Amino acid sequence: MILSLAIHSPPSSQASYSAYQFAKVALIQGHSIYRVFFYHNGVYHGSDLTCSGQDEFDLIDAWKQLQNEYQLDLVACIAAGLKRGIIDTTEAERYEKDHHNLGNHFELSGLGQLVDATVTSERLISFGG
Amino acid sequence: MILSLAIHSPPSSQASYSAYQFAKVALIQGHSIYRVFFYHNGVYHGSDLTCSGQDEFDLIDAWKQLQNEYQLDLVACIAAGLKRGIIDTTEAERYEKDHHNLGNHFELSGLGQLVDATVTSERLISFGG
Amino acid sequence: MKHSILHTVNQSPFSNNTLLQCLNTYTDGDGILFLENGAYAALLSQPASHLLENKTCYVIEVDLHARGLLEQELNADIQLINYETFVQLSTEYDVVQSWY
Amino acid sequence: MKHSILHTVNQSPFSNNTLLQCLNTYTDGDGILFLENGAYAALLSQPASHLLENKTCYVIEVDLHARGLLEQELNADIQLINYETFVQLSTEYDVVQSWY
Amino acid sequence: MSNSLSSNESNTKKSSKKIGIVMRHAPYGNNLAHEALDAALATSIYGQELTLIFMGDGVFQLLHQQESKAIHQKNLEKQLTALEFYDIEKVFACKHSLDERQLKQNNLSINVAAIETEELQQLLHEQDVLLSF
Amino acid sequence: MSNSLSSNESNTKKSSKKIGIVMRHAPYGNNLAHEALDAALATSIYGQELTLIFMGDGVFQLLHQQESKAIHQKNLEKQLTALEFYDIEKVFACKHSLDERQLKQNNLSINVAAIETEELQQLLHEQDVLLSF
Repeated sequence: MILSLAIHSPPSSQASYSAYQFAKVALIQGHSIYRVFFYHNGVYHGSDLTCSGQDEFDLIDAWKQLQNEYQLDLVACIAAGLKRGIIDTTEAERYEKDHHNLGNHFELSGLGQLVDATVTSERLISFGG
Repeated sequence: MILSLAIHSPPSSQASYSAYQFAKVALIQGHSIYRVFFYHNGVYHGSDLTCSGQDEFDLIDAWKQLQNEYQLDLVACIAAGLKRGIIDTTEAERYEKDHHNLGNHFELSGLGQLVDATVTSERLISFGG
Repeated sequence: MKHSILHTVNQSPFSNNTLLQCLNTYTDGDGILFLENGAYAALLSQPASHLLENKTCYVIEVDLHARGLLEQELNADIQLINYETFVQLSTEYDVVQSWY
Repeated sequence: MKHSILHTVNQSPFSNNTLLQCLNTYTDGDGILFLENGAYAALLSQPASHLLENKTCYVIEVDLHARGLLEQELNADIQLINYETFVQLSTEYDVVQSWY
Repeated sequence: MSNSLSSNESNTKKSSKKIGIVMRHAPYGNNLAHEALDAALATSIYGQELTLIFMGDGVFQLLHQQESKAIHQKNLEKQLTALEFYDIEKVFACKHSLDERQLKQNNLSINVAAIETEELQQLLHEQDVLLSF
Repeated sequence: MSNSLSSNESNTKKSSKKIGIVMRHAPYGNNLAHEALDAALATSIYGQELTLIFMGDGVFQLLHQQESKAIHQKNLEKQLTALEFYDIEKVFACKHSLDERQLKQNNLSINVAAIETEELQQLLHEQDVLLSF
């Protein structure tokens, strides 16, 4: 089946972990994931600057690996991202910031991507809290 | 009176706005603020990459101005920060990241700074949610 | 036109009314899946336990396990499932509504 | 040794039991300050309204204003205050406990 | 659970999806309500059949005379009234939630249909997809 | 409200502060409980007089046999049992909260004193400062 996920929770919330597990298991089962849309505090997933301890599960890195393996479309809402300091090189230039932090495996885009995912997928599953 | 604040909420939470208003009014009233300690999702305040719209209140910038005016001690917990991708140049080097995002007006430090603030201040006020 | 809904609930029923709101919209053919702090809803002691009778309920087993709940008295009407079944249920029900 | 506590509550009493927990620890001489979504506690219609009788309660006025609550029926026992008074109260009470 | 084959077929007809957005959280405590309404506007701009459903503390979003400037936040009321310009007319509120909070129709900033629990159940179960905020 | 002058005097004696940490949230839903216990350890390492108070869903943190590896999270139970090594002995739980959840002393991973509401009130009001998590 064609699935999409909407993630509204920050990486430190267990809801974000559930979303990742859901995605991973769905892919292993042979479902396809059309898009994962990160919104609200979920956009914090887009940061490439997280540094996890050796003994800790690295959720950001786990998504990166899943993206590599399945060419996932990971999209963070650009408006929600700008507000929370999740920016790519283009936005860094536009807002005259010396740095950016969006991971290469992520993309910033508008809410149209959420709407498109909602319409195109057979199921949309939201994770928040 | 000597006050300290502990902020556990992300900038998008109104609790963070309340904390800022509290700090500003306290300073205007002549109280001194020994330290503002950012913990849990509060460490997201430390990012220098937030880009607010013209018509939006910029909480990060407001703290920066308050810091400038009163030489506030704004400290983000280093462990909570690393986990959430809030890092300074030192940590960026240590973890081999090409970028950092901690604002100049902020400092990363350990939980000892929270304990010290708790002991040294006459009141500690927590903001979370 | 009537679709079946898989409701997911991730809040503790001891501290807020998310589950009660969900139950208000439940109709026959729906299912409720408890996950994360929603796992506390599987405790027999939780205030809305009696409202789960005759409803189709699931709970993610690792969420019970992580919280030390497997040793506690659980509501026997709730089925323990894994993430594989969570995914499967999402495709079997027509729509997923998340209560968080 | 007994200190007075200023309790701050920022959760809606319609959706969770944060206020009830706070009230459980309230003793004479304490105060309760409602702010942010806690402002909904100032509504007369809120479930714990009757429990606020004979207790010292405050609410941040701009939080009522922002939420359109000034037009609604409010609990007359709750004092409307500004941030200046919030700071002042924090220094007048011995300890601040935040319920969030 | 319905027959998954027929459900598949109906779901792949792109343009005919009924999208329901459920709003359950009080405004201003965080900006979930704002971002949910942004999502609602986007859904409508892209020409989808949208239904907005307010319940629980979410009905507080509908209150009129919100003076959010006082706390330096964007006014939700403005966002709500903008919905009408985008022809979002299917706006419903849980009557039980309104009553519980003693909110009356003339306290609200926009026209909503207050619906009983049974209607609410029916409405939710008619949607092809639900976005929850 | 007590006399603010005498309160000032007692509060400036640095080393004698009674610090209470209040834990009210269920574990694992987010990492507030973990970070709160980190703060508790730090407080104790720096030699402060610490009292830990569990109440509401916070008492769930005390449950034994937490197998948090199953969800790739650090075990809170280990953090809790570490408290004993740092001589944190003043650990209290709200009896009402435990009873409501039907949790018994032998279900808990560490020794805590279950206290009635009146004792809880007294304990909170004895602290010079409260950290809330």
